[in-house]
Amino acid sequence: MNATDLLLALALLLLAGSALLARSVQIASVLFIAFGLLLALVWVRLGAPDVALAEAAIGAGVAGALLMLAASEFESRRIGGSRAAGPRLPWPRPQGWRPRWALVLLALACAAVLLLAVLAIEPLAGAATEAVARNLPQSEIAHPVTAVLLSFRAYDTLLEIAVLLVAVVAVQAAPAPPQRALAHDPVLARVAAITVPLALLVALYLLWAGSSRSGGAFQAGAVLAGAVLLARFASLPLDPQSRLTRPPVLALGLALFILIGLVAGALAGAALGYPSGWVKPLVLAIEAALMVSIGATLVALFGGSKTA
Amino acid sequence: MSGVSIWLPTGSALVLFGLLGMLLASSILRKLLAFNVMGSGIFLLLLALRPPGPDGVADPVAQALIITGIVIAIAATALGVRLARRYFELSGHTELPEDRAATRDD
Amino acid sequence: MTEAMTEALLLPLLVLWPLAIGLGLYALPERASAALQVLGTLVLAGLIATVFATMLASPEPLRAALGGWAAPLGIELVADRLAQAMLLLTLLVYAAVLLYAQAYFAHGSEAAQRFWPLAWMLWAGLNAGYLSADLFNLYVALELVGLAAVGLTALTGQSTALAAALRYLLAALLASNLFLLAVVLLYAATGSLALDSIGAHLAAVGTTPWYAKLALALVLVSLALKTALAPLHFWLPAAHGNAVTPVSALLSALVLKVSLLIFLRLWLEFAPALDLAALGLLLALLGLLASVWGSVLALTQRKIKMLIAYSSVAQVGYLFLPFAWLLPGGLGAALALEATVLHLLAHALAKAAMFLAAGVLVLSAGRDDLVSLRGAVAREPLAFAALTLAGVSLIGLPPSLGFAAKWQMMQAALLADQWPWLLWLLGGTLLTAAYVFRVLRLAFLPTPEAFEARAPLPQRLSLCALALALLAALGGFGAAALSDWLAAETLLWPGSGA
Amino acid sequence: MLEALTWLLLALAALFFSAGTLGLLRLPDTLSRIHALTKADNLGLGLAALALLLHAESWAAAAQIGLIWLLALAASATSGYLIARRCLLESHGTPASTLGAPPPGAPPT
Repeated sequence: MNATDLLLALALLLLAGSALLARSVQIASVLFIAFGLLLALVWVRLGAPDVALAEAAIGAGVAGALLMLAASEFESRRIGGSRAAGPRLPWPRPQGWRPRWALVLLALACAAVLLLAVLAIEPLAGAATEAVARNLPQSEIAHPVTAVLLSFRAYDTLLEIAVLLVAVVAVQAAPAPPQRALAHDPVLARVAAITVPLALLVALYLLWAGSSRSGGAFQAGAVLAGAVLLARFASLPLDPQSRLTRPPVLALGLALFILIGLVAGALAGAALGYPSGWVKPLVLAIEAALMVSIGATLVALFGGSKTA
Repeated sequence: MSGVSIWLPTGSALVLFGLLGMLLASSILRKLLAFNVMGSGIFLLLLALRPPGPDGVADPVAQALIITGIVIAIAATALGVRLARRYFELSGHTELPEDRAATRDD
Repeated sequence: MTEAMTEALLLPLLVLWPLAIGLGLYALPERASAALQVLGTLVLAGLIATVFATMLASPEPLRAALGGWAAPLGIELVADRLAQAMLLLTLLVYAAVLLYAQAYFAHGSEAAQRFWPLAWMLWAGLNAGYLSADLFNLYVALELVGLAAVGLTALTGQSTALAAALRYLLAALLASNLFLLAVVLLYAATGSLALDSIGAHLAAVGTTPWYAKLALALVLVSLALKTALAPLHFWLPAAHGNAVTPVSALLSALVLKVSLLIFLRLWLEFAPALDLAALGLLLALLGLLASVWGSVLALTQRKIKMLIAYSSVAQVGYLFLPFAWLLPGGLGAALALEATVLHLLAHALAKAAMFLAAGVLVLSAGRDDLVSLRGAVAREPLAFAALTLAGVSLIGLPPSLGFAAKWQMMQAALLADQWPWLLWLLGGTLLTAAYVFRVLRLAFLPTPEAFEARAPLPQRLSLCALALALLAALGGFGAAALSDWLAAETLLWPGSGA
Repeated sequence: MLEALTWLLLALAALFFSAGTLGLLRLPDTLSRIHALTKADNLGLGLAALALLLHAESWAAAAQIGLIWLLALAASATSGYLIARRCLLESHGTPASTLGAPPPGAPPT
């Protein structure tokens, strides 16, 4: 145990606790974003840079932003635009918690048992881990995490994209409340004009890097979504008619994944398999389509609608 | 592997925090936030229980599972947030009826 | 060549095909919708027929390693007879519900546009849940099912439905996290995610570590929450009662069942390694509680769809009853397994039929309380017949499938020499009869005049309900054959006799 | 020598970061808080980047560190400006609700 880890762990717990107890959900979501960024650091410490990238971009960024957006909408509408009256406390005061002691005790007991269990478990080297190392050359994908995501356990990834799509379809069924336009801002527009192309470049790099290093379609898609949203905030003419969030674009990634999974799978002798020698181009094609669809999906989750 | 073991209590505590939040918080958004905290705790336990090998790289299977889990969590969170916004739009409430007790939360 | 290709693609197609149809329904123009769905259903029926045909040739379950990577590295799909029964049930219920929905949504509803893609993706998720033999993959499949179900629940867009969908979502998310925690514990302890290798590992350890029991307990709580076993049923009635009718039918008939099936699988896998007698007894007691409590609440409902939803709470109780005898080496284990499967099928068919029939009566009366039932005999005789036949199966009168299920349950209890359960079963039957007759009695009262002016509904609506109800009510004739067919494959552990 | 310089730079960076954080927590109003944050933190980040530059393995790595610093500068300057503008508008009585307003490209429904 070293001091850095201890400090990191304490800060993590502090942020999580204060996010859950924060005075308002707006504050809570800001603290949650900080929590997520710190967690990304922890992932790096634990030797999982791929997870760190996904956490920072998707876990902290998108989730926190979604919560903050909704919280500020609630706040502004409930009290007609003026800030809540009453004293501002230096330290967040728990509000709206009904102490249900039975539940608290139950949760505490569960957590104690859980802690005992995880301390008692003797981690096995694990058949799956060894198998990954053994079969990596045969998979023809250099990066082990990408090999797991798109070859060994590609089926998980496919279903997970389906989950994401289901969420978008369901989200579009419950239309977002009317939205106010943001005033055009020259400074933001100028900065965005430089940043957005750079972000697009980063997205492409992450996509390309995924085959040999950390990165991949999810991280790239998140960066892509960030670029599109920034362009929207700054009124840049990227995706002006919300073409990106139309059903064919959203469905593209999964459709291509299924198509390749079946056609290439039929040639390879197993669904979601790749014929030998074709792995790299096929995986790249799937990842590219996934990047576009994931980016569009994340944008759509923020409020794009089907009929623009 | 004493360097890893500190994350076991940390992960368990995050699971506890998230569980308490999901059970006790009244606002829908807070419950969703707590769901995410709980999920992070579970993922932390997963990686802490699969210590990195001599090359310092964590179990790739565990990493892939966590990435999948993060994406699923964001899908669920986004759906929950949109339903909560729509519900607020229609009813003016940020809590579900059974949680709408004494104190108002935001 | 073709044979090898069928082997490789057959099982994955059962998941990928409905997913692709769902994508098409979402992304393609609406005029393609009907043709796409007819094509989709027919192809899926063909696939399922092929699975049955292949299985008849050999008694072994069908297996497919996705991507050609065998477990524990890759994910395997397994179609044993349990999975096949579920695939067929899902096909039947879906065929009826989709036909029904075509006519139902013609009555001016905007929800249809979203209903089709979500329903098909839900189908993919259900099939994925039946077939998967990988713990984490089961989690992903459950999420697909859960989010699609929540999206479907919210389709009406009314505030009560949204609140129900949110409650459902939050319950489902808590359940998923508990499931995920169990996955983490088991993966860390055994280094594998494949169900059979986890089970084998735990059995091989000899004295199984206690945290394996903790993991199973977490799975139990999680899936009991998703299956709405009392006292974790709080989310169910509002969600099922406030959704549009085709959705109510899918949720109660199939979504509740996939989590039960997964639980049953894990139970069968872990039972040899862990001593589950006490847990089985607890489940059976909770099941009894549910069957009584749900029926009592059903008796007090004023809206017809809420009544049917509370009846699901009661019927889910019966599903957990046989776990008391479903133990390795236990007398009556085979009977208990058959009873669970039969009851699962019976409830799915009967409950879907009830919701569909109730939807017809609500539409024709223009209101959703029990008054809408008045005069149903004269107004919608076919829907009334469907309601009656489904009720017969729910109560468990011969020759219904529900009767066969309860009969097997009684046999299992007798074989295990635990006859007091019989009293409870009879009491539960009386309660069920009470609320079913409460519904049926109203149908014979004269129709209030306010209902008369409405335009007649298409017959197709009632016929869909009737088809499912007939299957439930007459299924008892085929129950023996079904039991034999199930018993032909060793689903249970070696050495546990009937 | 190099070690000592690195430590010195890092210590200075930490000092500026602490000052910025203290300002964020203690200063009375939003504008001065932004001031503390953007100024002190940018300087702190610059010093930390400089310390890392001394240890860069190649010119490419050094260029990356420099680029990161520039981007962080641009981001903090822009967000600082946006917050300040919001603050100013709000003090003139414009509703606070535009903070969470969704992007303009997304129309209602």
